[in-house]
Amino acid sequence: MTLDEIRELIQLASETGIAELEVQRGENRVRIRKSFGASGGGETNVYLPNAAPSPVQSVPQAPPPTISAPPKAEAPAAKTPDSLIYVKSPIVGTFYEAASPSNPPFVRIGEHVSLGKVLCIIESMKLMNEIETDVAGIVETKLVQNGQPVEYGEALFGIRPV
Amino acid sequence: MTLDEIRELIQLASETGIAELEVQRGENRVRIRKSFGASGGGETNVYLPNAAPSPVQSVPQAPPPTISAPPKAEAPAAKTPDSLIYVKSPIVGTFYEAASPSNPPFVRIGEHVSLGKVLCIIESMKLMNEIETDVAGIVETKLVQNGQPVEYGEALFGIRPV
Amino acid sequence: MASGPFKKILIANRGEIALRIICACKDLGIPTVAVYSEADRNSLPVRFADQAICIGPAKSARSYLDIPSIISAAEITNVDAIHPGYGFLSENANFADVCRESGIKFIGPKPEVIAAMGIKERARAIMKDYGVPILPGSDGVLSSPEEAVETANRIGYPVILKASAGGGGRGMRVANSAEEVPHLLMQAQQEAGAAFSSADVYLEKFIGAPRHIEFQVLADEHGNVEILGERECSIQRRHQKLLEESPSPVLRAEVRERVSETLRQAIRAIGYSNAGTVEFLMDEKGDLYFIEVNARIQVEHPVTEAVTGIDLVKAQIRIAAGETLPEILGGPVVRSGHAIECRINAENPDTFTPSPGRITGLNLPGGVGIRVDTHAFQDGVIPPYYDSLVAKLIAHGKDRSEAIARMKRALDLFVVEGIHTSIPLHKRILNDPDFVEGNFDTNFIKRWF
Amino acid sequence: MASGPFKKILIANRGEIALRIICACKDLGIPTVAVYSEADRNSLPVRFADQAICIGPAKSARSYLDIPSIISAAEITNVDAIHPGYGFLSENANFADVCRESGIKFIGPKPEVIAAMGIKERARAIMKDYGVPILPGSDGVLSSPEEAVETANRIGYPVILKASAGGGGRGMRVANSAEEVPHLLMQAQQEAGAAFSSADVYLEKFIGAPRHIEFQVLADEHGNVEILGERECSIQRRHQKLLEESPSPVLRAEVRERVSETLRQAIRAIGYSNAGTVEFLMDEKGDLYFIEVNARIQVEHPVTEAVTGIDLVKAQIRIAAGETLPEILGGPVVRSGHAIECRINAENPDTFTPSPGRITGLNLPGGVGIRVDTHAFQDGVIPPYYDSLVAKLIAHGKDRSEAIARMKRALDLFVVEGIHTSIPLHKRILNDPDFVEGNFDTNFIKRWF
Repeated sequence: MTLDEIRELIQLASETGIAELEVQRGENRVRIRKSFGASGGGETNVYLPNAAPSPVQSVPQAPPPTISAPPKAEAPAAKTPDSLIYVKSPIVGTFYEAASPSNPPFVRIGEHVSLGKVLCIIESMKLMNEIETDVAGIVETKLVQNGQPVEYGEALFGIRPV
Repeated sequence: MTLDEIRELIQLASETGIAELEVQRGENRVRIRKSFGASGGGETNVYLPNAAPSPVQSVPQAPPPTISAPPKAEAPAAKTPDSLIYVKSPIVGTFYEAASPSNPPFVRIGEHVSLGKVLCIIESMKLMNEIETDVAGIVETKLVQNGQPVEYGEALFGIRPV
Repeated sequence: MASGPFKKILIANRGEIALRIICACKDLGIPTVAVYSEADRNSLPVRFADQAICIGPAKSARSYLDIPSIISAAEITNVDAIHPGYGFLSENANFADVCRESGIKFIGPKPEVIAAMGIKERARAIMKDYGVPILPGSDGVLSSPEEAVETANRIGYPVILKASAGGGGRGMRVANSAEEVPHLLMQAQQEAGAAFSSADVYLEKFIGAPRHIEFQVLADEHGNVEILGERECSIQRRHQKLLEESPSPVLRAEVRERVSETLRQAIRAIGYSNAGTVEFLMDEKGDLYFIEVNARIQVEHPVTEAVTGIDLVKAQIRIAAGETLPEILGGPVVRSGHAIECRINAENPDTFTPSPGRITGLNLPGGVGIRVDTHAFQDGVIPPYYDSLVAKLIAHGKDRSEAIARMKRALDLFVVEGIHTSIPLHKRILNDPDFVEGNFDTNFIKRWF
Repeated sequence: MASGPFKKILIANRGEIALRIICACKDLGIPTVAVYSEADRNSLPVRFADQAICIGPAKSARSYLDIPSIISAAEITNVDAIHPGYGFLSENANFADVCRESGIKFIGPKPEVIAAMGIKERARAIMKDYGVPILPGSDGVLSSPEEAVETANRIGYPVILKASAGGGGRGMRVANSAEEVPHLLMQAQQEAGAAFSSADVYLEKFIGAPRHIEFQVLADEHGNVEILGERECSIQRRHQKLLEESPSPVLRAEVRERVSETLRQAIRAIGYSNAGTVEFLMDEKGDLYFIEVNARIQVEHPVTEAVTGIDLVKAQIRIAAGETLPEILGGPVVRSGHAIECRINAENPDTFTPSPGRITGLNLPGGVGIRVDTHAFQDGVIPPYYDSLVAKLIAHGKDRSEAIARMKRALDLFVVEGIHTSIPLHKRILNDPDFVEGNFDTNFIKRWF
């Protein structure tokens, strides 16, 4: 195991927000421990409740009181290894997949969207904000449910650019 | 694993801000843990004042309030790279190099001592405790001054075994 | 109190005061929602609140000052009250108004009262009407250089010209003679206009060696008012308080009683509710002159909590829920002992430059008579985007001398590694013979540099 | 007090109490010497004392219990007083005597008084003489099975047989009828002989659901005695206290007054000086019966400090320097509010097995009404050689309900990683309806397991 490999492992550990990494290759072994849970540069340990689409918000339990709790409900990175690009919520509010309960969703999984296509609505302070895609491609995943509250920066759709 | 490699690993650990790094190559293993001073397994950050041989003990200043203060007045390890063996004080007390002020010192630098030779006296609660060497060899260094207080485990003489 | 005065409270703030409010809510059994910027994702308020919502990027204007984001977070989490803390939106009458229109209780005074107190010259006029002592000065905004000279001549020199909407020293000028007045008035008006988009300037007597004394107020929504004694906040640097204490080592009991009584009447008449602070200057003779009202909880509220035993933040919440002061206080207010607070900032103690960064080693002092309010933790980061407060260290003792001894001991045991802090500066203050004698004014720190 | 009552004090202890004593010395302006075993080289008392001397290896017998090493350390550092803390040598009359012979003030009672209080049956006889209520029992050591049966018959069953030199449950037997007495007496005598090298056994009435109530005593060396109220310490597991509070939620005011008054007289008559604790059992009817005197500062002294505002360790030092209680207390003792202490131990909260090791993450709770006494720090080690106490968490409020709410909040915010702690157990206690009602006895924890 070369120094470069170890450097890469450390970078990996830092990027991925894990607390500890141990690698053994035959007789070679590397163990990396991150410095303190609640810190870290980018990882998160907070969450927004995945509420049911009912208007009543359930109060979730607090996370266990360990400072190095593993990341929860982490907003995926903008670009993940599988090259999906995530469209994130620019505001706090409530997610709606359609213009009204009787309308069809703006987009469906597998659908091709071009730049500027409206993907959903985020309601914030009684205002309906249309969220447009800033990437053209195939909608591969929808990460939130209709009527669900979303926070700033929360990933909404995963799109594979074409 | 060479010293240079280890040095590089330490630098790597410092740069990347991780808390701990452990590397094993075959039978070689390196574990690096970032310093939070006051912890650590073996290093020390305490001190016994190196009092002048006057009977009045001067009150030293407290160490600077950084938890990762560098080691101070560390008792040298029992065996150091230059293969000196240190005779340590088995008790707390006052070090005397001679049986009385008018007597010559028990040993002098450069002198050959055989097993069981009295090296000094540690006075503790009015009792004079003769300290014998548990190693035969040449007295190379004397680490404390006549009349100086010593703590448990404090190195008194460095002896090169022959 | 089993179910708590509110169903759920959102905390529109960050740092130690957000954690402080979470503590008060926990003590009352009320669930909390923390809102946070991306820079505070790993902060303790986020960890210890029952829910946490990211509301925007690090920049305050797009997170902690962004009213739509905060109201939206309040709506999706179904809170019925918002605590604004201090700073940020805490004295923003518009925010308080939007809360009210959104059916969410703003934990603070009514929007109209916040607005009135926000205009210094108006607050001053109101207080004067109710007999609170005011620095001799102009009747409100100066309309001409002639009026300014005339007023200054009547009061006697030196006088100070001040922006009505001012703060932080901007739009201020000291005039030592009639000749200087017109010229300095123009300067002050220009500066005020540029800084506050209002060129209104007023004039008052200038005190060369003032002390800063403030009174803690609690008022419920039913007309009951308590004045909880004063805090001495004269140890400042560039108008930033470094150390506060209660009681003041020099305030005369009869002045305290007289000012408290007029304040009680003024606060009731104004319709002020919730917690607040009334700031005064003290002149060299020990007389007090009203300066302004801070319509919020103050950073230094713990010194009053220490000497009165009253949890002011809990009281704020219960007042906002409509409870009465007699219910909340449960008896007459008794002040006992002496308390001091040191604001431990992330800054170089010599140059005063900010020192944000990661805390690599931390030992918080504890023990008898010591309280620590902090959001700091080992391996945590003090971000560069917000204020530099790392911790508030509060010492309480049976008298000032015991409080000072305990504070010095706590500073000795307070270790912060990885960033610079003001701890060495605080040690220097505590060891200064003039400080120990109670002999200081707001220029105390300035004289060292 | 500028120069302090002593020139320099050596602290013959470790852990949180060593740091506690350093704090008191700092508050009094007295330099300190920490002595430490090799296992404690990187501990906070070593860091924060003015001097530190290594006195031996980890094993207590060769360090913290080694009298010659400690006296020698005292001599080479020229201290004029030694504070023994609790445990270790704190109630060792021989150590107190060696200190006296070495011209060093032992901060505690006189050796003769420590010795007298150390023999339970003798302490019991002394207290009885002065009218302190005693459990009905034998007149000292039982000389024969016949005497035991006769005494037991007179008192009524159940009765308990106890080793005179006992502790920790060894040499104890409960007899429910006359038939059982001779056999159990023999067992108790054998066990006592083996454990304490004295087979002396006495007998007293057995209380099935006792509460543990103790009174804090301060006495100067001039005959002045103050009884500072009680602590309720019934929340125990295997005779180890887990939670203490003051005042007791059930002690009747008239019992408190009556017992305090007899205690004041007894303590004065005995010639007891310095701090001490008098332990009582409370029976189901609320009556108190003397058990023993702890001739030292107690682990749980902070709850009394919280409700009285008196620094007991500072008082100990000033008493040892010859000051009088009126000088030290400066007025009548006023108790206010309610205080609770949780002993946070390094142990598995389910199995109670010790959990020493390195603390990898730490968040100490702070805020209003919370005090933390701890020697723990992030990256520091709780060694396996000594007791498992990690921190004492003290909550003070205006009443028991506020103290409980604050304690629950502080436990929520207390994070310790790397080792197990009793925090989950303490949360369970605080949330237990019987605890909240004040309805418990020393078997409270036992019933859960």
